Amino acid sequence: MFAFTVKRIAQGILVMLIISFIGFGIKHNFGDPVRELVGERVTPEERAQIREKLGLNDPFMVQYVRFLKNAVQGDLGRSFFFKKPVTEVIAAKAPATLELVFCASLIVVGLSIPLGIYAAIHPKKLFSRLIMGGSIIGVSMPVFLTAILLIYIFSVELGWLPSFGRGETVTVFGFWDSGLLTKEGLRHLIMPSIALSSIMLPLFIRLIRSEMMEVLESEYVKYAWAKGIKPRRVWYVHAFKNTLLPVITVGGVQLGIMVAFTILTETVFQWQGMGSMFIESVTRADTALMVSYIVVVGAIFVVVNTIVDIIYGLVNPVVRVTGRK
Amino acid sequence: MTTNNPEILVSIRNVVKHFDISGGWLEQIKFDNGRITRKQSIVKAVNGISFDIKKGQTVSVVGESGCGKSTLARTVMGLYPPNSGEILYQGKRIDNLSDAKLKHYRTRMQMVFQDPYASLNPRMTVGKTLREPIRFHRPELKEGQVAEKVAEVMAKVGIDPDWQDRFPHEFSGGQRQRISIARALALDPDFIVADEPIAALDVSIQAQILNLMMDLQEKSDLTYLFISHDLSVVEHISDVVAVMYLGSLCEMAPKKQLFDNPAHPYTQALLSAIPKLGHEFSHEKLKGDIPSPINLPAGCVFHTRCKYVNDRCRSEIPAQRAGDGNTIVACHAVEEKRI
Amino acid sequence: MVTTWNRIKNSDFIYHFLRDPVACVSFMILLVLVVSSFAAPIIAPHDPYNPATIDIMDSELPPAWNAEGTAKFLLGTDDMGRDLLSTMLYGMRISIIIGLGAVALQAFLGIVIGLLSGYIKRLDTILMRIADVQLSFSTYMIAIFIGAIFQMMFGVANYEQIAAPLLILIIGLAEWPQYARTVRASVLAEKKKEYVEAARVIGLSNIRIMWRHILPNTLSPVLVISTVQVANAIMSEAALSFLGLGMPMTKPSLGSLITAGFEYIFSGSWWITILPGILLVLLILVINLLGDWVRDYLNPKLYKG
Amino acid sequence: MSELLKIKNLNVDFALRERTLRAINDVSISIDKGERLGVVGESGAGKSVLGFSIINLISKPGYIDSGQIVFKGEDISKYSYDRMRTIRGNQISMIFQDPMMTLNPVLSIGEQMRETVFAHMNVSKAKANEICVEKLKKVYIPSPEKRLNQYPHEFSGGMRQRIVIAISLLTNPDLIIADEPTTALDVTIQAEIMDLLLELCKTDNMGLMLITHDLSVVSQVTQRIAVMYAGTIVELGDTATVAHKPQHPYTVGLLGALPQRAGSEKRLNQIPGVMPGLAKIPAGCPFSDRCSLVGDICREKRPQLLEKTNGIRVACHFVE
Repeated sequence: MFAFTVKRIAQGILVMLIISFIGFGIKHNFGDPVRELVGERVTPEERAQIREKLGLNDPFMVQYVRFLKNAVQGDLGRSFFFKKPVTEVIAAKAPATLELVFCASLIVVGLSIPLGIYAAIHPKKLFSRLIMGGSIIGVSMPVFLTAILLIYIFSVELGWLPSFGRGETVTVFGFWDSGLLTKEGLRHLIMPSIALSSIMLPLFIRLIRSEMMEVLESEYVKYAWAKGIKPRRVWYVHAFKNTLLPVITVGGVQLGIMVAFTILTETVFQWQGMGSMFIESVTRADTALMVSYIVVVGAIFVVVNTIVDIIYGLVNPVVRVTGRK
Repeated sequence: MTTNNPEILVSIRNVVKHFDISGGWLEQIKFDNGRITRKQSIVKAVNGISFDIKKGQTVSVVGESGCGKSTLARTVMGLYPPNSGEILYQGKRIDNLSDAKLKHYRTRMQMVFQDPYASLNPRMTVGKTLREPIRFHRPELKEGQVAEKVAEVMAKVGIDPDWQDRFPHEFSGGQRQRISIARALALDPDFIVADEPIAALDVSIQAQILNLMMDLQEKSDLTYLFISHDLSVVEHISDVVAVMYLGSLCEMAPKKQLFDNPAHPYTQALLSAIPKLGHEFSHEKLKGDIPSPINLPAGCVFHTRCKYVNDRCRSEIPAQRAGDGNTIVACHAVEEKRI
Repeated sequence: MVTTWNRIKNSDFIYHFLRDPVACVSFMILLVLVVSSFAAPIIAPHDPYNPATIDIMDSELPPAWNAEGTAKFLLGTDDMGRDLLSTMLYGMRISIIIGLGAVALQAFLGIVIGLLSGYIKRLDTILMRIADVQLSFSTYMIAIFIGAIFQMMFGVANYEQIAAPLLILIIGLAEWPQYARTVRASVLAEKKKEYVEAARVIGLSNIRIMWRHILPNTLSPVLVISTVQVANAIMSEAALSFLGLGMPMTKPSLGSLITAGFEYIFSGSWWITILPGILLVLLILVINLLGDWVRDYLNPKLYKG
Repeated sequence: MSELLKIKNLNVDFALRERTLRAINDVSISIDKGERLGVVGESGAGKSVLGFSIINLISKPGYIDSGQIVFKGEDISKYSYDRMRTIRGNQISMIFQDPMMTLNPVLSIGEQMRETVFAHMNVSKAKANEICVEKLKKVYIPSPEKRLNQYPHEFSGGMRQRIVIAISLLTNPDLIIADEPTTALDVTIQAEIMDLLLELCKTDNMGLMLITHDLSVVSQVTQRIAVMYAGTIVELGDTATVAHKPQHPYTVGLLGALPQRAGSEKRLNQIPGVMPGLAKIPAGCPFSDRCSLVGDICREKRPQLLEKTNGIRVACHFVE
């Protein structure tokens, strides 16, 4: 298990290197660090001077290594628009996005497991058919459209829920702006998290159902029936534990991917998180911020994937004992 | 060893085949006793096997799963390059030939596979499957001649030549195995390697295929290398039998000699385990399990389960020694006349 | 020709297809949608690309069944005064073209890369690592990144001019790993089968074995994901358009229509965004339903009884 | 000896979308207490379905259409699900074909053994562990206490099959149904497993229904043999007689096809054709289209399984 963990972490670092390389490549080709530092109004001579001073005329690899060194120390450059180090900008925006992803993940995990299991155990029942029919419609619905529909129904027509923003937030631990602690904050969270979960929930239900149905056909489940143990134990211990393994590998990655979908949901709900920040930075050509977003999100994915792999290893005795996957 | 004996069709000389399954270097890290070590996993499938196959004979290789018999068959066919050792065909070395030079030998030696469901391309009609080798090796033939040849081999194996346009899934397992044999025969080879050709078939179908193979041997003067785990089948079809265990040859002898007077302790145990119709059980128990081919035991590979084991067996690998009456035995105990 | 037709008519495929009402209905709807979108220049009541026919005074008219609607604009008009029905038909055509084009590109890239990494061990690690990274980022995100980079490279105005081919390129580059992984997995599975060994024993070259024996046997999983990928590509295009990285408003796709109408739902003009939304969902839904059916048909592992 | 299990006129159907196929056709057979019965047939003969139908565990579109399965005097074929559960794994245990697939890979051996004990006995965990260890010892698993915490992948195929046998012994059943228990194993391991099964049945006076395609294996372990073909029993009698003097043409052909019976004869006796699929079983005698003795009556009338000479029951119009 130790060796397995070491391997996963090493692979994660490797992936981070690749991502940072790509990120730096973009910055190197499109970004203008001088503008980030001093704005547009400088003479060509001054620019050249600053370029020299910043080491922008050094070979690509030298600059990349410097970028890496700075990145490890938490320095990803300055945002041209916010006139602040990008890490500060991102740190300010991250809580909004992470809380949104957290709530959506709760919805996805909390609903998909019981619904998926039910649909797998009783494939012929009416409720299962409803679940499956609903899930295919869900899969076919672009996330921003779901969000628009929610706004139209609950904000415009019914006027029950707010259509944009985070509402009232409270600062906790000195840096984290949380919307989870106020009634208004929670009310603002409802629609965005439903919209964000709407893309993953049907995928998870379908995944759990098909994996579980496959497991239910297996020899060891048949053998479990032949041993005369209770159906509940067969379903929830024998079948579900084995269903979990592929669901963890695929599902863990998918939960990470929700961060990508925040770009869409945040844009619809004008949610002041990293996603809308990214789209704004694209329109403003704020290269440093864009690249840092890529690197930060990449880091989130790598961390999530590594944790998922380690959890997989803990659940699967084959990995736990032999360290091989 | 002399190689130019015209009676000998195929010679296998000290063939070794290992597979590296350790993956990338990250996969090789192991954590042992508080230290991180790097360990490669190499499956030692075949470890120095030599024997000759005489023209017109059926030589069978038997052994339990994982003993390397299929790997040996594929190495002989050139599907795997051996790590060391040589394969000779009529005295000429063929294991190191380029594809172009090997092409001629491809028509001389062909192979029949185990799984009748996987050995035919499901997206090709039977006719196409059979035409492919003929067209490839004899491009000078005209369309009509190819068709004639295909019809001929189909008739030979008992498949109606009118069924050329059918796909493999329209045939039963036994019929597919016949088609597989027809594909091997399409090039009129001298030598056929059959890797468990009947293991996936039912008893009554097994008999049909075995009969077919024996008939073809008589008619076309074929030489077989027959791979099987089923000793009673081997006893029926072979002239010479070789017994393998964990990638090594234990014993090789003319059929009668081997079944009546097995010399190697493993052969003895194996033979006693064959269930015999209507006899009470009386088999020789082997202790323990087969060791992993990744961590072969030192010395004789069988020593962990052998009842005649002594210190020499644990440290020294027994050589293949010629015994009386065309036999080969690799056992210290037999050599020391302890058995 | 007749025999081929008979063969198709009598095949299992058609037999099972005709016995599945969901598949049949989905196919019919898809057929209607595709035909009407490609026949848009003929059947659409107005030409949304011709500024001469558009009157800004007609903007935001509700559908005809509404009291304020007129029969001239069956489904109402958008904020620029264009007939919504016509604009939707033209938009759907763009969505479908981009979807199909992107999938063709993905399939090409993915199959080539999948075959290479399935057959050449040394390439395998590198190519699959790239695919993994891309997939763990999600293809959406990659598409947005590539879109953003392209927009910086070309500038917003130029980008809009060549948006359609660019979108095909973006989505194609973002989603090839799906194909590559599928193809690679089935190449690895097929490679182990004995018919491939039999072909090698015959002496056929690697290229021929790959082309004639392995490739045809990897096509059914490719077919299965292709349907789903078309749906995904259309969704990706819609998402990119929504973020302003897609089709311009002068030549809107369904996605950009929804985007344009979004701000008008607060003023009650729901149809500008909801109607194209329904059409988009319907289009994707029937493709997905057909995809599900094809998957069940080609891989009936669960239903073997 | 008293009768343990009696199957009477059992019919098992598989309901497919287009039509219903009969997999077991009017099968009657019985097992006495402590008796070992072999059920032999080629793949598709319905022998596994027969085994699973006893504990009402036929895979999905299959179901018992009619007939009785009388176990210890009660017809268990009509038992409710919960009542059936008190029989399954308790009084009737099963052993499956492939030991690599029958044990759940994510549960420890101990968990998989204890759950069977808990399902059928009201005992403490310590007591359950004690029972498990005792049974593991019985199947010669070394250091069983330690083994309980290990997972299936840490055992070899032969060891896993021993564990499956130990699980089937946990509740001291009256009958074990073993469905091809050694087909997936090597000959030397097969011999050990068969040896073990035989020993256990003898010492505990357990009934055994051994389902296999291998006549030689059956002939070494069982007292009686039933030969199945296309869903019916074609021959039934004591092992020695069936093995040495088979009467039904199919059994004769099957035995003749065995290489070890051929002796010095070079050609093996072969039955032409293949066993028909369920949809294509001929009317009349199911073997009629492959039989060398076939006459008009065979194509019209289905032969009954009747007692012929030597106390053997044969379903053939031509055997006297």
